[in-house]
Amino acid sequence: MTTPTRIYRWDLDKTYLQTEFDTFRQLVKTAFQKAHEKKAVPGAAALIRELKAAGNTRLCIVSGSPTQMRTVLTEKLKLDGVEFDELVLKDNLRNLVRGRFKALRGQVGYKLPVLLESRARAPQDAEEVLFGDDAEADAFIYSLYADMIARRVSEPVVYQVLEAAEVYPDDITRIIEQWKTIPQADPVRRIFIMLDRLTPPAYFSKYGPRVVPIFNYFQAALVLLGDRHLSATQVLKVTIELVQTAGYNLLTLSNSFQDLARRGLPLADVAQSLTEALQGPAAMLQMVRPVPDIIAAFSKRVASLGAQPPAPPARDIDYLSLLDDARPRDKKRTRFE
Amino acid sequence: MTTPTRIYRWDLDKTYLQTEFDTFRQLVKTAFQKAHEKKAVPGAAALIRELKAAGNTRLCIVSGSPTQMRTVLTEKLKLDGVEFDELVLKDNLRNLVRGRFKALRGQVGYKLPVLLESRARAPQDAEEVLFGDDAEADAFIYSLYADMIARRVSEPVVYQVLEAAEVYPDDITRIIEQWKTIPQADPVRRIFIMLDRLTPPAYFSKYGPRVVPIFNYFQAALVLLGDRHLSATQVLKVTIELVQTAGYNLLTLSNSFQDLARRGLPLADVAQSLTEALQGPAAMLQMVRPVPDIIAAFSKRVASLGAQPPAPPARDIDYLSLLDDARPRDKKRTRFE
Amino acid sequence: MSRPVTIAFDVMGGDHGPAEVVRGAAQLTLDSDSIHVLLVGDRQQIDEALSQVRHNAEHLAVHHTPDWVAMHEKPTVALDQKPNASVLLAAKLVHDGEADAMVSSGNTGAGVLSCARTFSLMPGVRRAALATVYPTATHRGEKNDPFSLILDVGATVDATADDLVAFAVMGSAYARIISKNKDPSVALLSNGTEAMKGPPRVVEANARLSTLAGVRFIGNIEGVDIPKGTADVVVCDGFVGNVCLKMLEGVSETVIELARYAYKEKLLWRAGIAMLSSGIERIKEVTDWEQYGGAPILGFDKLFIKAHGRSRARAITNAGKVAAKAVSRDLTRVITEGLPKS
Amino acid sequence: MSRPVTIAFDVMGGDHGPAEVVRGAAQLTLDSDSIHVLLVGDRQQIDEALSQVRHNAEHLAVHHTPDWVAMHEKPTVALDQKPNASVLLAAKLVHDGEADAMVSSGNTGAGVLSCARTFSLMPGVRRAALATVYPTATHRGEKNDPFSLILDVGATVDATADDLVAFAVMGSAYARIISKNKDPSVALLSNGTEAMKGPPRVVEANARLSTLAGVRFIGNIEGVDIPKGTADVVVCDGFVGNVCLKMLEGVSETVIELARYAYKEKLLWRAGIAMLSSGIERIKEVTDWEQYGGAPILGFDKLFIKAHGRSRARAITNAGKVAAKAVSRDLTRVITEGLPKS
Repeated sequence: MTTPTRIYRWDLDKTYLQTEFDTFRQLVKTAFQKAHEKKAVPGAAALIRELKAAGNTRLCIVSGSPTQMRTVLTEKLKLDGVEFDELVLKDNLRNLVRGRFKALRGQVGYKLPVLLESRARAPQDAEEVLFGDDAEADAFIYSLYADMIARRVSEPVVYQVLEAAEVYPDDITRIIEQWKTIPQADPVRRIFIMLDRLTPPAYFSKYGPRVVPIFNYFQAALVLLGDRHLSATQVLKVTIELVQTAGYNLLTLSNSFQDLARRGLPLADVAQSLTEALQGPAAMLQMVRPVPDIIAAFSKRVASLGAQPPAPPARDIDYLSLLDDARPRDKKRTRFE
Repeated sequence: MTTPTRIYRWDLDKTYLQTEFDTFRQLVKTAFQKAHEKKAVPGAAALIRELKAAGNTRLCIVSGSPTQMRTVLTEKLKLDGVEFDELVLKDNLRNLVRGRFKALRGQVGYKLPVLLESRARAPQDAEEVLFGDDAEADAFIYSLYADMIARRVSEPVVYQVLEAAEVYPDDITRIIEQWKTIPQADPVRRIFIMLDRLTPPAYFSKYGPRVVPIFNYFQAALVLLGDRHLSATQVLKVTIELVQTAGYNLLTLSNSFQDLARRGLPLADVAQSLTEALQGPAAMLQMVRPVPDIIAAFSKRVASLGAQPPAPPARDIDYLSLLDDARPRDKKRTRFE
Repeated sequence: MSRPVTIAFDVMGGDHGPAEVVRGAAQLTLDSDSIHVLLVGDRQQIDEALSQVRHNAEHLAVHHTPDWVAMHEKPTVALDQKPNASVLLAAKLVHDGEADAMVSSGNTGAGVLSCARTFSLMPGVRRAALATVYPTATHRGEKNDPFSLILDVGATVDATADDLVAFAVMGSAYARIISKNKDPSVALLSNGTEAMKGPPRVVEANARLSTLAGVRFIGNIEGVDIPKGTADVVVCDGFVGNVCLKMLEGVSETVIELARYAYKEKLLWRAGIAMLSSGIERIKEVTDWEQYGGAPILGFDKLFIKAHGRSRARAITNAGKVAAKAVSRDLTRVITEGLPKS
Repeated sequence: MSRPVTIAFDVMGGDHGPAEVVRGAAQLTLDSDSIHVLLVGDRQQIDEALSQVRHNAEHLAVHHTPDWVAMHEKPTVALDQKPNASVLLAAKLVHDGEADAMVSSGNTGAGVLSCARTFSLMPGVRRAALATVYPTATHRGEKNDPFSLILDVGATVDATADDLVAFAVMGSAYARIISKNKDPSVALLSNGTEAMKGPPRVVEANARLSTLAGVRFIGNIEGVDIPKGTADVVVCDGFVGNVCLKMLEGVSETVIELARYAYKEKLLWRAGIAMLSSGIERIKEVTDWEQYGGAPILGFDKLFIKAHGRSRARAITNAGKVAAKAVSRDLTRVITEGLPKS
């Protein structure tokens, strides 16, 4: 194969799993859930399966869940037909008891070294696509990780960021040393942020167009089709799972499609590929009924936007000023704020 | 002459004179007024002149004003063409300084003995007509006086009344003794109460039909015509004074006429006499213009009342229970009470 | 002293009985030397009421009649059956010159019908209008008056453009005389401020008023302008005006009701309301217009002031004063001169 | 889960700009799983507003148009000149089935005209009516709702008896569906409660409604009954209704103005008002109806909810909910079935 290795890094809670642990009650319930009681975010399993289907890929999962949960989580992933290559869990129970990372230190100090260690083991030309959510500092950490490997961020800045995040000094030293062992590369293609808390997508624009907030994995699939990580047929398979298991329909799908278009993601080729896939002979696609409507609906949604403005340009990220944004919010926001 | 002597007893302030002494300022002004500055109540002088014109009459004036004012009051009465037979003033200045009688004692204790003394001097068959006002206890004292002479009120009741009025014990003794020297008779024909304070006439109904509250001396003249103390021509002379000096007109006169009719005073004969007087040849009567209107107006006012209810019957007066009513009110009532 | 004016009061038929009307009229005889009152109604009840109240009998006369029209009675039927009904008799007495104007707090329809059967319409006026004042947020005229005048509020349910123009002239004259407002602004009530807004009669009236001398016409106003007091005189047909007027009353009642409800609710509120009492009094004074004067019926050669059925003595007194003022300042002549010459 | 309903929002033309409408519509995507919103207006302004606010993009779509009708524009002229005006486009999208109902807080005339040019009148309905809710002193229905419905408030200035009957049927159906009031009372607004009171059209409508099945007709009411809430549905022509509605707004403003004035006046009052604040909040809640939902245009085969020009996000959200409820409960069918069969 000429394609380089592709690494898909996934967070578990709220990114892959529908987890609620904002209250102590939810937390306890989550801790004692059996594998078959855990629910994946709609489309996540299908998307991972399709991504893995290309071969020469690695699925690396990093979770803040404690190592004690390895068995049940492994079982859940197996039930969903998801084969992973790495599953890193957190080494102590304290985090579970505390419910979620209360401090930025907890996130940066835990996730960043895990990511760097994993990268150190990866082929140098491996591309990466990262999946996180808006509940924690995923956009920040993933972007920092990507820019550290690409050496777009300087050592003093990384140092300051880690210090400001109250990472312990010897941990800082270890992280910086680890980083230096990793050869310079620019492997991170996309960072998807699942909008579990419905944070407005525009909130993430400061991380540049590499970060794509998504309302569902259909949107991720569309972007990955454009990025040529998936074929149109694979996108349709993800879509079918969403339609069949989560009540998605023409309206929600075309709205999701338009949402990406409004955010400047170039979808013309994507729509074209989908059209072709749908017009193909594959009987399976007949499951998305009524077949001709889906393309008509997407076209209409795009047409109704008028002329498409240019996609947002890439930009340098000012991590120091974003530190505050990255701090975990204390509570789930209420509906009427 | 076969007619018995007629005695007209008048109060001065507010009954004959337009006196204001509710404030200290008014009081001082009244004390220093010259004779020509004092103003008589409209029609009072004309009424007295006409009453006196019958001959065999006595005009007895009893006033709470101090003896020091005899000169100016005498001069004023002379200016008005009023010839009096008695003018009793109060023996000390204290009453002036105090403004008006503050206590019932001041009124009953002063006026009642004066009236009894005067009556003692009068011919036994003399009829009386009394004139007072609603500012003080005139209706009470005049009625008590009348009923004492008529022996319609018993000695114990008189005693209790005087005691309740806080008359000094030796004064009480003197009053009772004086009373006993007066032969029993029933000479008081009418007690007119000038409504200086616009007390509702019905307020005086407890004193029986002998007491006639009046809004003006035209009303007194009408009643005295009915009582045969005045002729219709004399009533017209009083009326002319009211029209010429005080702005009375057809409306106010006919309203006054109707007011009496509403109170049950029998005016049919009075109206008939007036009609005849007006139709007579006396050119003087032409001054009441337009002549025919006055009778038409009076008739209309009476006609507009529908059937006339019977006149109120004479009644016994319960002096003890009326004592409170007779106490002088402290202030002139305000308009919007 | 102004020339004496006699006001006939229909003593019967108000919500609070004859005594309240008598009290109000009696007060009038104390307040003014130039106003006479003629009380039309049951003599016994009138005398009973007068026995309780100071009055000047020289300025007061009674015209007895035992008949009267109750609030619930149908005016045409009642007046046909009772030719001596107090309200009709009052109108006849005015017609006969026994009084110069009349006041009634009884059945409005019976009042208007009594006028219609007894008085003549002014030359140039085809339909009469019932006008009334109501308090607004704006103050106007010499007396810094918070009241606007609105007419018609019920006499002419289906007014034509001609009628609306006549109403404008009458309302303007009345405001000038009663509110001492030298140049009152006059507006047509419509569903939009543009001249072309509204049903044809309103559009036509707008066009005609725009060119009529003697009336300061400021165009159309909307419902929102009524409580604001945008215009001194608001002109509309009797159907719309009646609905508006009664709604204003209803809103006032509702606000007071809500305040009372709040009062009961909580101790803290009670303390607050006690502190606010003088302020609430002031608001109430402006809001609770039922106690102010009455509503003139305009368009006849004689004036009729319709006081509210719920009028207390003070309102009756004021209605009498307004009637007297209109008579002594020759309202009828002023209106006649202001009407468009055809 | 109810069947999904899409509501088209005319994002432009409200007093507070597109952002307020977008915020209200965005909230709707969070509040309900079965409501979709279609935002019609300037894409850039919509996206700018969406960037500030949580929303569920799966339930939201944008239809871009730079054209819109301002409040001051004359509807006919504006719609002729701007075939892509947001309000007209919203109506077209509803007509084309892209959405099930529409909401606009812009120029009312343009909204009604857009419906008239795009939708069809229901069979049996000759003229459309604009209805609106307003708070009353009475509570009604399952939700203990303090609101009454009044129609027409401006769509049909010269309604006939037939129109008034149709309005009664439409208002009754709407109250039944939106207020969960199983058997709403319906009244005709007139200048007296008697059946014979009012102009001929009202008298005739009264007679016809008295015998119409399916509508609980309680006869005529007067203006005073509007704030009292005597009837759940008040029927009148658009001229009278518009004047009444705007007057209610004006009264509300005036009361608040007076309260503010009182507040400034005196320290003691200020203390009192502070204590009363929770009570005043409650009164304001009932009085300040501008923030509640919107006014439906009834009579067309598609529903249009006209939100007040001054609507804030919450009012827009509520207008959307009302529209969705009317659609999902099949208001149009209920009305059609209730109309008198001719």
